[in-house]
Order: sequence, then C-alpha cells, then structure tokens
Amino acid sequence: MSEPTAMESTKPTRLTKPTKLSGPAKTDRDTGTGKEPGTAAGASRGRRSPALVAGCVLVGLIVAIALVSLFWVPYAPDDTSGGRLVPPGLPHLLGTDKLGRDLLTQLMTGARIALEAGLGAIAIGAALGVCAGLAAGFATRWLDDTLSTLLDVLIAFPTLLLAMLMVAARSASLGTAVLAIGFAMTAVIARLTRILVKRVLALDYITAARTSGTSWPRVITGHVLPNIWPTLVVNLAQQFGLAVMAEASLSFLGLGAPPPNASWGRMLHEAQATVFTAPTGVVAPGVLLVMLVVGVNLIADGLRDTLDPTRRRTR
Amino acid sequence: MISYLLRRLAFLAGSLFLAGVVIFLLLRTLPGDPANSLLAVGASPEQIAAARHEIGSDRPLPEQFVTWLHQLATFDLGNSFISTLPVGPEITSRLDVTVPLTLLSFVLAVLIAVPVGFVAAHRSATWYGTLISGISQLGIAVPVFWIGMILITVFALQLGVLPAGGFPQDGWAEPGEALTSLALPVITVALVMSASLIRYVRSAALDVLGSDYLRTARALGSSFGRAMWRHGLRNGAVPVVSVLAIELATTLLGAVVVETVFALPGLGSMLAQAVAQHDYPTVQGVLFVSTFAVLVIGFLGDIAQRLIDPRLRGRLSGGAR
Amino acid sequence: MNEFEKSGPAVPGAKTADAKTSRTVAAGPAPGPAAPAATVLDVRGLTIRTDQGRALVSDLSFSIGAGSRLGLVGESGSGKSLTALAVLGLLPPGMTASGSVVLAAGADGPGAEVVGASEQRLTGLRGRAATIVFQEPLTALDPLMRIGGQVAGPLRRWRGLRGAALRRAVREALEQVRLPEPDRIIRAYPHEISGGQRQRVALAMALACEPALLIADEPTTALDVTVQSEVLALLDGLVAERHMALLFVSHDLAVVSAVTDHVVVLKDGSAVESGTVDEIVRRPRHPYTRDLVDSARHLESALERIVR
Amino acid sequence: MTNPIRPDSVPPNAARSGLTQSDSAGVPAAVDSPAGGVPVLSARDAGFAYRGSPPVLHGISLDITAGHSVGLVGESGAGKTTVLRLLLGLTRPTSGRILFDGTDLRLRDREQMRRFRRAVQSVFQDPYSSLDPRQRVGGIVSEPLRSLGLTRSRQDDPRVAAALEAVGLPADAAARYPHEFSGGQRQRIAIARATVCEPRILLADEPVSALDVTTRVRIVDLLIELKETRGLTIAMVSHDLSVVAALCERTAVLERGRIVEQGDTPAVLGTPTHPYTRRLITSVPRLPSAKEV
Amino acid sequence: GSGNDNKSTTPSGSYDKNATIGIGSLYEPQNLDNTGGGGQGVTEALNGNVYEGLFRLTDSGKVEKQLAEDYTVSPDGLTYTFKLRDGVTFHSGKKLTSADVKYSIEKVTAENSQSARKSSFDMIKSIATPDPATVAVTLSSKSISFVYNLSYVWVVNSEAKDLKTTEDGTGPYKLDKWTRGSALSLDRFPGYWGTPATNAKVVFHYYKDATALNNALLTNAVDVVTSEQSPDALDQFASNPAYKVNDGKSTTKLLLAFNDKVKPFDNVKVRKAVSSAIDNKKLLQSVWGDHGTLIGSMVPPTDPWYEDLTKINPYDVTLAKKQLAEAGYAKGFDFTLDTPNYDPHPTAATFIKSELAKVGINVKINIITPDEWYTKVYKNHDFGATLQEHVNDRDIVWYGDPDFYWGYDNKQVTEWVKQAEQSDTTDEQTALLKKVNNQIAEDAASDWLYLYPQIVVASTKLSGYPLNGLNSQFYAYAIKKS
Ligand SMILES: Nc1ncnc2c1ncn2[C@@H]1O[C@H](COP(=O)(O)OP(=O)(O)OP(=O)(O)O)[C@@H](O)[C@H]1O
Ligand SMILES: Nc1ncnc2c1ncn2[C@@H]1O[C@H](COP(=O)(O)OP(=O)(O)OP(=O)(O)O)[C@@H](O)[C@H]1O
Ligand SMILES: [Mg+2]
Ligand SMILES: [Mg+2]
Repeated sequence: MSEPTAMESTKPTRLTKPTKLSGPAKTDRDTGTGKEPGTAAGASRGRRSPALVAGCVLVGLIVAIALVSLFWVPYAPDDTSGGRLVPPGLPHLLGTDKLGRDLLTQLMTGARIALEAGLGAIAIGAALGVCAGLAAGFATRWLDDTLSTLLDVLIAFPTLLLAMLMVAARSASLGTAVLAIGFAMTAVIARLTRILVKRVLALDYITAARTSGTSWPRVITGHVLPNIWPTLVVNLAQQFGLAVMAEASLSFLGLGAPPPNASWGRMLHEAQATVFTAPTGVVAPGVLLVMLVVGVNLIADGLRDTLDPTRRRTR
Repeated sequence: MISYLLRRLAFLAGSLFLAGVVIFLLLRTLPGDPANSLLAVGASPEQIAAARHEIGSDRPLPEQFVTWLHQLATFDLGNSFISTLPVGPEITSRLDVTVPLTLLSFVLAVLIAVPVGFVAAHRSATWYGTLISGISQLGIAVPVFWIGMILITVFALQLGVLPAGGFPQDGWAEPGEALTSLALPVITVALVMSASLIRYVRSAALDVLGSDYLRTARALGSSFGRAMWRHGLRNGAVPVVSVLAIELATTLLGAVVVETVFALPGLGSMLAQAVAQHDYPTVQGVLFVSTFAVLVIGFLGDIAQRLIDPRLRGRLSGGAR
Repeated sequence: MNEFEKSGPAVPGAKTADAKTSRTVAAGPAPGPAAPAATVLDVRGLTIRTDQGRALVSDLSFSIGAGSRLGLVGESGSGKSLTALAVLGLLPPGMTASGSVVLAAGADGPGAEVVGASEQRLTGLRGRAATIVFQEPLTALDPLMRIGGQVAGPLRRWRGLRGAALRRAVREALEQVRLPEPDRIIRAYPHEISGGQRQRVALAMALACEPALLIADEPTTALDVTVQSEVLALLDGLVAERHMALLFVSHDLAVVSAVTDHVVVLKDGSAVESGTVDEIVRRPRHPYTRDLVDSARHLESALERIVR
Repeated sequence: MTNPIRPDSVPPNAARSGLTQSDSAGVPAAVDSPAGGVPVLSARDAGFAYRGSPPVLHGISLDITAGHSVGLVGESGAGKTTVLRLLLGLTRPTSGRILFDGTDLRLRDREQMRRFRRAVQSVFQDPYSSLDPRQRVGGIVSEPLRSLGLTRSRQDDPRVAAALEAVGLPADAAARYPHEFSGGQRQRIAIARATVCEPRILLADEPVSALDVTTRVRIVDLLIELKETRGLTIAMVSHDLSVVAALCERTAVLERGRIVEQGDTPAVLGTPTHPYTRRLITSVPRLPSAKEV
Repeated sequence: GSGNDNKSTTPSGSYDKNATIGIGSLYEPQNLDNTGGGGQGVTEALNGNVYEGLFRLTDSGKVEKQLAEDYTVSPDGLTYTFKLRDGVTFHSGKKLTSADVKYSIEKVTAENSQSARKSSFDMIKSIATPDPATVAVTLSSKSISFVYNLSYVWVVNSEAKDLKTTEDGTGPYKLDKWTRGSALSLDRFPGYWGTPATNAKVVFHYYKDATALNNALLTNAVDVVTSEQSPDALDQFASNPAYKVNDGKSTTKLLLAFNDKVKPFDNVKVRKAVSSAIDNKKLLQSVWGDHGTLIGSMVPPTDPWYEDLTKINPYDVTLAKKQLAEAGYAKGFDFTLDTPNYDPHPTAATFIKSELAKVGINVKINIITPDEWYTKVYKNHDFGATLQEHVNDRDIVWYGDPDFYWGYDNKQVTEWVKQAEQSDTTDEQTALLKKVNNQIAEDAASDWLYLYPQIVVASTKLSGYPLNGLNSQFYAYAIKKS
C-alpha cells in the first residue's frame, strides 16, 4: 500500500461541506511547503525571518544596556556634579541635564525601567487575560455574548485613562503604572485568547480528544494551550511594545515612575523646554524608545512568520 | 435587523448602567479626600468639614449613589467639588474641542491609511510596499507627544505657519481660527492613528486580494480596478470597521496627551486635571460621558458592520473576527 | 447571441449518454501538436514555477476545439487548478508561467497569447474568450453582495444591459440554470442559499459572459451526489446548447467521464497520458492511470454488486 | 468476534422498515435487530434541536449491533453528523434516549462514561483538523489510552506501535508530527487513535470523503480489514454509496432529520422504496463499463 | 485709578489705546469667587483688575488706600472707621455703599468661606454702617495687620447673584467672557471711577504645561507670561531681542521643612548640619539658572522685616560634619523625605539626596500626592522631613504656632509673634518680627532652600506690566502696547 508522499498532497481535496479551516490547524499544513498561497511576501520568507533577526538585534541592544546598567553606569544616577546642560562630549558622552546628571547614565537606567514596565505589564495582562479569555472561550451563549461585548467595551478604554485613575488612587509610581497598563492590557489579551480558544474548540481534534475520554482540564493543557500559544506570544510581543509606549506616555504626563528614576518618557518631558539648547535630551530617549518598540514589533512579526507561517500579517 | 437593534439597544442601556455603577464605586474606593484639594494650606478642620458637607462627600455611599443616579436621570451631572460649578455645561464646552479633534483626525487617518494600506498590500513584493510597511511599523513606535513636539518645533516655532497650541476663546464662532489651531493636533493624532490603521488595512487588503470572489470577478472579465471597487472595498471594510470603532473610541478618550502638548481645552485635559484634584463629580461626569460615547461608537460600529456584512445580522456579539 | 435568446428551457441533462455519443463523433481536436483552425485553446509546453523556481506544472500541452470537451484528471496537488488559472492569466502572485497559452480571441481571428500578456489585454480576454467556475461556491461569490447584483455584473459588462432589461436578463440567467424561486434568490446573499444553488449561480455568471471556453474547476466536488449529478447534467446541456468548449477539471474519473470526451491525466504537474474517455477508462496504459481507474472500479464494484 | 454476518443472508424485504415505522406512536422498538442480540448502542426516538434553532432531528431510532456495521446516508444538512454526535455522547438528545449496552447513557456517570469511551471511538472527516498539529503522532495515538488510564507513557506503549502497524504506518511514525504525513496517512493515524484501545464500535463521520479516489480505496480496505481481524463494528456517515456498500451490512437513509428508510444494505440500496434513496442511487457517477461497446 | 508703580518697565512714548493684551498663565481660576474656591488664578486675573478692596497692595508690597478714601483708628486700636470714596459704581451700574463693604467682609468670614485669609479676621467683633459712605469695624483685640489684611477683601456688590461665573466689582475692567479651560477676557470698564486702563482688552490664556505656554509666547499667541515656570526655556527669550525677561521678587519660598518634634530633627545641631550640608546656591542654579534669590530665612524681601540671613547657616560641608558629630551622628543617619509629586520638589529632593550623601546622611525619597501630603504631613504630622513651597507673604508668623505642621516650638518666638500683632506701630511690629526671623534662622527651624524668582517674560512691545506679582496678583490696567 503506497501512499502519496506528504509533499504531493499537501492540500486536501474536500468533497463535502466546505470546512473553514482556521488559524492553528492550518498552521502546519503548509509548513510542508513553507509557503503561504496568495502572498508573495509569505513565500519569500524563509525559516529564519530577517524581521526576527533585526528585532532581536534591536531589543538585544536595549536589554544589554539595561543589564549593564545593573552593574555599571558612568556616573551615579543622582550625581549632580556634572554641571548644568553640558553638551555631549567628554567626560559626559551625551551631556548632562539641568541638574547636572549624566544623560547616558539616565538613558541606561531608563532602559531598565522601560523593560520592567513592559515585562511587568505583560505578566499581569497575560496572567489575567489568558484566564479570562479561556473562561469566555469555554462559556456558552449569553454568558459568552456578555463577556465578549464587555471585553469590546473595555478594549475601547485607553490605557492612559485607566492609568490616570489608578495613579489618582495610589500616587504615581512605576508599580502603579505597570499595574494600570497591565490591567488595560488584560481586555485585549482576553479577547484574543477567547477568539483563539473558540477557533481551536471548533476543530475536530478537540472532539476527538473528548470522545477519547479526555477531561476538560487535560483538553485545555494538552490541546488548547499548545495550539494557541504561538499566536498569543506574537500578540504579547506586540502588547509589550504598547506597554513600553504607555509607560513613556504616563511618565511624560508625570504619572509614571517618579523623578529619581530616569524614565525615558520623563526625560523627554523634562527636555521639552530645551529642544533648542540641548537637543540630545529630546533625541536620545526618543530614539531608544522607538528602537525598543520597533524591535519588539519586528520580533512579533518574525515570530508570526516562524511560529505561525500561514497566518497573514493581521493587525 | 429590527430585533437585533432592539436587543442591542437594551444591551447598550444595560452596559451604561453597569458602567455607571462601576465608575461610581471605583471612584469612591480611591483614597484621598476631595475636601483636601478644596482648601489652601491654611484651612481649619471646621472649614474642611463644612466643605465636605457642602459637596456631600460625608454622606453614606448608597445615598450618594442614589443622588447621582437621580441627577443622571435628569441629565444633571452634578457640581464640581472644586469649582462648585455644574459639570455638564463644562463637558459640553470641552466636547467642542475634543469631538472635532477626534473626528477630523479620524477622517484624515482613514484618508491616509486606506490608500496607503492598499498599496502596501497590493505591492507588498516591491520595495515601496516594504517601505510603507516599514514606515507604519516605525509610526506605531513613535509616541504621540514626540510627534507633537517635532511638529510644533517645525511648523510653529521654526516656520511659524501654524499656531503651537491653544484654542480660540470664542471657539467655533471663528471657524477659520478654530480649524487652524486644530491643524497640528489633528495631524499628530492622524499620523499616529494611520500608522496602526495602515497595518489593518494592509492585512484586510491582503485577504481581499487573495480571495476567491475577486478571482472569480476577474475571471468573468472585470478589470482589477473594477473588481476591487465592486467587491474588494466592502469586503475589506468589514474587518477594518470594527477596528475603526475601537480606534475612534481610543482617540476620543486618549486625547489627554495631545491636548496637553497642544494646550487644548478638551475633555482629556479636563479629566486629567479633575483626577489630580480628586474632583469626583467631574471625573465621574467625564467618565460617564466618555463611556456613553464609547458604547455608542461601538453600537454604531456594530450597526455599520452589520449593514456591510449580511452574515453578521442577527448575531448579538462577535465582530468581524 | 441569437441562439442564446431564442433558447427556451434547456434540455435537462437526463440524456447524458446520448448527447455524449453524438459529440464524440463530432470530435474536437485530439490533444496533440497539430491544432485545427477552430481551436479555442491551445496550450504548448506550459510550465508553472514558484518564485523559488520549483516547477509545479511542467511542459504541459493540449488544445481544445470549439464545441469540444476536455477533462483534466489527476489527484490532489497535481497542478490541475494552476493550469486552469494559467489559462486565464490568473496565477497567484509570485508564480510565473512559461510556454504558450493561446486563446481564440474572436470568432476566427488570430489567437491571443496569454503568457506574458498585459493585464489590460487579459481583462479583454477573460470572460469572453474563456471563463471559469471554481470548486468552492461559497468563497467564489462575494459574501456581501446580493446574488442579483453579482449576476448582473457580467451581464452589464458583456451585453451592455441596463435597468429593466438587465433585471429581466438576471432573472433569465438564473432560470437558465434551473434555480427554483429566482426572485428570492436574486435578493438573497450567498450564505442564504445552499451549496448547489450557489454553484448554479456561479455557473449562471460564467454563462452570462457567453465564453468561447468554459473552464470548470471541480465545480461539483463540494456538492452532494444528488446535487452533483443535477449540476453536471445542467452543465452538460448548457454547454452543448451554446456550442461552447469545455475544460473540465476533476480528480474523479467517473465525474469527468460523465461530461467530457477527451481526458488528459496529470501527475505531479505533467501529463502522463491522454486520449478519449473510452480509451483511458478501458485501456489505461500508464501505471498511474491504471491505478486511478482500478481504484474507481474497485469502489464501484461493491455498489455494482447490489445495484447492478 | 470476527464473524460478521453476511448481509446477503438476510432477505431484502424482510429486513426493511419504512418511513411509517418511525412515525408510529410510542417508543419504537429497535427495528428488526438482526440475530446479534442486544444492540451495543442505540438511539430511541431521539430528537435534537440546536439551541435557538428549530429541531434538526425527529424521532431517530437506530441500533448498532456488534458485527453489523451501519451506514448513514443522506444529503448535506440532513442531520447525519448530529446523529453521530448524539451517539458519541457529545450532546444530549432534546427528546428520546440514547442507550449503551441497554442502559441509558448518562453523561455524568463517570464510571459508565469510562466504559462507554472505551467501547466507542470516533474518526472524523477532515484529516487535517482532526489531528492536533502540536502533538507527535505517538502522543495522538496514545491519548485514548492515557485518558482512560490504561497507560502513562506517551509513545512507548506497545499498543501504540501495534495500532500504527495495524493501519499500515511505519513504527517510526510515532515520533513524527502530523504535518509530515499526507491526507491518507493522517486518516490512518486517526484510525489508529480510534482503535488503539480496542473499541467495539467505531463511529466515523465521512472518514474517506476528503481523500483522493486511490487513497480512499486503501482506507476502505483498511477498515474492512479491521472489521474482519478485530471484529470492529463501524457506524459510518457517508454520502458515497459505494463506500457504504463496501463497508456496511446495514444502511439508514436520512432525509431532513428523519430516517426514511433503513435495513440491510443490499435491500435498501438494491431495491429502494423511498424516492430519495432512488435518486441517491441514480446520482452516483459511474465509469463507462470496462468492456468495449 | 491708583497710580502706576510698575517702575521698572520703561513707558514708551506712544501706545495703542485700543490694544488687546494677551496674557499667558498657568493658573486658571476654578471659579470667579475668591471666597468660594476660585484659587490662585482668580486672584491673578481679577484682583485689582475687576475687583478692588478698601486698600490695595502695590507691586512692591506697600499698602495703599483704594476704595477707602481715608480711615481712622480709635486710640485703643480696636475700632477702625473707613470713609468710602465717592462716585464709585459697580460694573452693573449700582453705586458703592457701606453695605457692600460690610457684606464683602462678612463674605470672607462666613462659615462656608473658603478664603485662605478667613482666620486673619477672627478678631472682628462687629461691623457697623452708620451711613452709606462710612464703615466702622470693631475688633476684639488689636491687630496691626488689619489694614494689610483688608487688601485681600474684594468689595463686591451685595446684590450680585452669581459670583462664581460672573462678577460685579468696581475695577477698571469688567468681565467679557470666561471660557473654562481656555481663556478669560476682560474689557475696559468705561464707567471706572479712576484712571481708565491703558488698553481696551486683556485676555488671560490658560495653559497646563509650561512648554506650551512658552511656545505660545514664541508664536505671539500671547504677549506676556505672568510667571515663567520653566527656566530652561528662558535662554531662548533672553537671547531674542523681541522679548524681555524681567526678574522680579516673589513671595514663594521652597522649604525643606523638618519635623522639629521628632528625632533626629529635634536636635538643633542636626538641623543646622543639614542646612549647611546643602548647597542652596547650586540647587537654585540648577533649578532656576541665574534667577531666584537665597534668603536664608522665611522672610522675602518684599516683607517689611526682611533681612539677608544667608550667613547664619552657610554652605559648609566641614561645618556640617562637625555639627553632626557634635549631635552624635558622626556616621550620619537615614531619613525619609516626603516629596510632593510635582515640580520642583522631586528635582530638589534628588539634589538634596545627593548633597546629603556627602555627609553620610542617607535620604529615602518618598513621592506623594498633594492629598497625601495634606493628610500625612500637614494634618497628622507624620513625617521626618518634607519639601513644600510656601507662597504667601508675611507668613513668618506660622513659626509662632507650635501646633503648625513643622512643630517648631520656641516659647520666646511665640510670644514675639503675638506681641508683633498687638503692636501700635509698624516699626514696633517690624522690630519684633526681625527678632523672630533671626531666632528661627539660628534654630534652623527649617531649611529655606531659596526664594523663587518671579519671572515675567514679555514682548518688547509691552510696557507697564507688574513685575513682582505679590500673592500672584497681576495688575493689567497699566499695560501699554506699542
Ligand atoms: N499559491 C501557491 N503557492 C505555492 N504553491 C502552490 C500555490 N497554489 C498551489 N500550490 C501548489 O501547487 C501544486 C498544484 O496545486 P493545484 O492547486 O493546481 O492542485 P490541484 O491539482 O488543483 O489539486 P486539488 O485537487 O487539491 O485542487 C500543489 O502542490 C500546491 O501545493
Ligand atoms: N452548531 C449548530 N447550530 C445550529 N444549527 C446547526 C449546528 N450544526 C448543524 N446545524 C444544523 O443542523 C442540521 C443538520 O446538520 P448536520 O451537520 O448534522 O448535517 P449533516 O447531515 O452532517 O450534513 P453534511 O453532510 O453537510 O455534513 C443542518 O441544518 C445544520 O444547519
Ligand atoms: Mg484544485
Ligand atoms: Mg456532516
């Protein structure tokens, strides 16, 4: 009994009802050919995506800076001996701010804050969001209707609004900002999780698992989660970028990490007044911020291509 | 459709009430004494007590809630703790800035994003297709305030062609002046918004471009442009519309930053200030009005989606995706 | 065109067998190098490559004369659909065709080369010179547009109809494919009608173009057997009536043999055998064809034993 | 166990029930259970409606007896899949009952469900969506064993290897992922999963419809082989009458949620009484006969 | 009207009598009532412009008669009799009478009054209005500051209905329009009793953000900024001939306030050591560049009892270390600095932290909201040290209150402060308060980090604007635009 090789029949002939195959199931059907019909870009992307590499380089740089700042910074963060608004050069490579603090030092600690904010928010958002999304994904009918519409409404509420409320309650700090951003993110992640869960649950292998006598908890851990995580991870990477931006915006408004911490957003705010006299203060944190966010977005895109080659670049 | 509308409206009302309760409770659980902000450092405890009594923050929660609901029913959003002036009229006057700002940005963003996103999809293999994707990628990563700062520096401070901020005191009584002062903020928001919209439009366009019905239309002799016009546009709109609704709501409420940078007397800056002052009635009022706006936008988005996509009609939840 | 307007209710495809035998006599050109003057489609050395250079279809040649029917058979992934798309110049982006595909542009004018033609030129050919009915009737129709509007598209384009005349033509087109309650269906959206009905709509749209060549890419695989046989019969009748050429693509030899007289068997993108239906079915020469025929017979035999 | 009663042995007319029978009042008895004794799985006057929709099944009565494979035919949307879902215990009928070994199937009764799951396994139509793409084949095939507490191991259980071998897959398949296999091979994996715990009944929803003709023949052969060597009883939904004719001793014809005709396959398909059945039979496309005219 | 005492802005020859003056400010009124929570902004916009008092405080800190034509004090110092100016009408057209004055004073002292000055009128026993042009106020105890305090009392029309969104004062301008969140405009009042305003209209434009305000000035959206809060931006004005940067004297002091009742700050030596360890000059320099002044005590130069006391606790790290050692903290100590979350406090806190690190004191910065500050520090005295700006003039008297939040308790000082208020002459008062001033500096009751500059940046087209803006008032009626 010879079967056609996997290569020959990567596409099924469907003789009956059109079965709309979605996301995760489709995923590996085409890994055989490594291609996505309909998009030339998809076809040209190999297994190691250039986006992923570029993203890793950018993010890696920021992470490296943050790590180095843990052990070494050129000056103490609150060392004000530098003199007011010294232009870039030696000994202050990027110059100083109005208090005479070294800008490079602040940028380096700022990297740490940005990463902490992103990771913290993602951790909170993912923990709450995935649980809520799973719950909604398994809920039926009106409960699901209610939950999903509720999520739709919540999603429309911007992170900043929520953060402002929480800051009003708890006073500005990195923790508050991260908490607020994390909460705001929860709805987005929950909604995505819900959709992914619904999609996976509609697939036959879930029915097969159930008729094999597999219990619901094991269906979740054994089938649902492994099949949704690639898409989820891609999205979390994107959310990470948004979280970093949100923290910067909060700090810009004075609602983020309080002053001794050199958050990039706060640095930008402080440097606003000296756009002309000391432009480094505005340019440097901005560039790093953009690098980090672009970096994680590239990683997200790259991950999508490698983990999930058939999914079109949504968003 | 009618029954859907009714159910959806009922849901709208329910959400609104729920949102009201949540907003109220959220605010009351915040620590910090509103009366504190009323008084300069030299106030006596008696003065504070008197102030509290006047604003009603010394009464039990349920009583305050009922009062609030009662006020809402009569379209009264109460008086500010701080200024003791009614909240409603001020919100209305702030909306004069925020609503045009949001809508204009929104329209501009859509005008930018739809053609650009389409080109990015249609020409995804070419260098400029990639370039567009790259730029939109970058656009998403640039904070609003940075763009705002740069635009101010270039157009207001260097070139001096547009005002750096502010809004005419007489508002829309001088439409020309009002529009000029909104120019930079609108461009700022539109740039940021279109950066992310382009990605949605691009992916919707990619779906359309790869679709069977488009191929069928072309096989039947439609030119590509015609097929896109007749079939592509509407099909591409389905996923984009749901995103648009969210973007619109986000911009409406997320105007704080841009209003700060451009010194606009909008709802966002009003809220920011009220939050800082623990001015509950104001925060409450702004939040409530915002929630209402968000729900209505969502409602309209849903209706729009259902008008476009007959497959969704009759389904209460679930957008395009 | 006159013929189209005159034709009343078409002959139902009940008498398939009769129609076929008569057609076989009027045999079109056999797939081979020499194509007679009335050739509607002439494919020479067609090769389709991905942008990485992998050949999905290689060196395929066949031709179809006016009024004749050719079946393209092969298992899933053998390149049938790509071939059909290449004929219309509708290959997915990134894929390139080489060789030559010539479609008869007018009644007897010189053929038009499809490979390498400009998009504008192709748009002029598609619909009139050749058109296609796809396998998946749900996705082939615009989900957001009423059936009436979709059928009206080609009618307006090809026959220049407007207003009331157009509405009448739409209704007629739907009646032609024997759709029940045409008035309801005109107002319906694709998701509101059944698969068989959708496929009839797709057929009506293709026929509205009055093409010289109709390509049917597995038009019935998504359908129930009962519906399948109805649609096949309909297709058979309508094509005969209009004296169209037909390129019928399917993996199912039995289905192909029901509507065509000549068959090209495709394996891994190249033709392994071609000939009349009878030759292929009764005396398959290539082992692959033999396997195909044997399998079909094997399955049929169980039913044969019972039904006879 | 391995002695299926030849369907031919039952006289055609005696073994048919008509449309009227299932319409009769009261709980219809299992229709002419063949000499096999108690049915393993049966539906008694079962009706079903999806929530918020009108009923899609009406008074379905069907018996699956050991050794008598059943084919369920009918047009798209007739309710075939839904019947199967009821028989699989995935949903409760809105009226009527589902019996397993003569007792009511209670979805909450863990003990009974364990026995039920062990005895009744399933295969689905789409070979692509029915295998978890992120599990190795060994994990997929051993899942019933693990879920039913028959093994802890993911791949090493000898039963997994045996099941894979029985469906004609190489032993090293266990370590690979589904996407490395073709549609036909995937369907074999699905069958291996369904047979690994040696069930008595295999419920299959269009198990070969998605496959090429050549592949289809091989899978049908495999199923016949399993019937004969393992005494497996198959209840199968298919719109392909040839497959039903080849595999099933008995046939039930479903039209718009009602069984309009059921009985031994040769009887039902050979001398159909219901017009729908007749139409079904004449619709099957045939090759021109092998002999030259 | 009352004379123009804005000496430092040179009046240019010709000016536009019908000019509109755009004034940029960060302080928007909450409402238009200064006894009803109008805030700093309402004083800035309306004080002296729309509303007038019996007396007025000039830009240099002098008290002058305004609506009071004359007044007498009884020999016991307890009864003040004011004679009102004739021919004064409110913007509504009503004539000013003594009833309005009585009403206005009572409005400040009313139970629901939110006026910060309320307590300074506690000693009023009764107010009599013997005739429409005479008001007699009887006090229960002597108060040398009474007349000064009256300069804060706006005389309003006793019959006015809504003083929160409209006004009815006697000043040279009447309210044109108040657009909340955006601007407040005033029109010249034609029926003004005194010299009419030198411009037709002033518009206060309100900004939330100093940078936005500066941009407005740079793009000519406003002509003058009342109080520049972003010194970093000053360079761009200083170097631009189209603008003039004016350095005035404010009354706002930035304090490092110790809790003088708790360890280790109950020890004078520790307080002095901390004061000496911080280089106030450098701090001022980094926050304000070349602007602002060091005063070394609580008294700003516009108060009559001002003395330069910066020498008492000079910046001297060795001295600081010595004093610390004497106090028993040779190795330094740790303390938490409660810091309000808005500028310049966090900046100053960072600076202080790095300065004190040099003498071994480890500062933990605790950022808190104004609310928290009010509850934790001001009300509950639950703190070690805090940063706070004190904006009012003549507020040295708080050191005479042992229950005030900083807990400074010196019997002698308390007595002096009390006596000063009871003095018969201002000289007497001044002498006493100077003693107080010296004493608190000797005790380093707090560390007075610096006195804010009052920087008015204006287009060079403008003249006649006030420079010191005492208590945030901004007299606009003498501004001329060429
Ligand atoms: N857009 C595409 N990009 C890359 N490869 C493709 C694309 N479309 C089809 N292919 C490959 O080309 C080969 C031929 O595909 P084609 O669709 O022509 O097969 P087919 O004979 O029509 O099969 P089926 O019976 O399943 O429709 C297959 O191997 C398929 O995987
Ligand atoms: N989840 C569902 N909710 C509501 N209606 C459903 C659902 N699933 C199926 N139906 C309806 O129930 C009827 C029977 O469906 P079922 O899937 O059982 O038919 P089938 O005979 O298996 O068809 P096919 O041959 O196309 O698979 C159909 O009319 C279908 O539209
Ligand atoms: Mg195909
Ligand atoms: Mg089914």
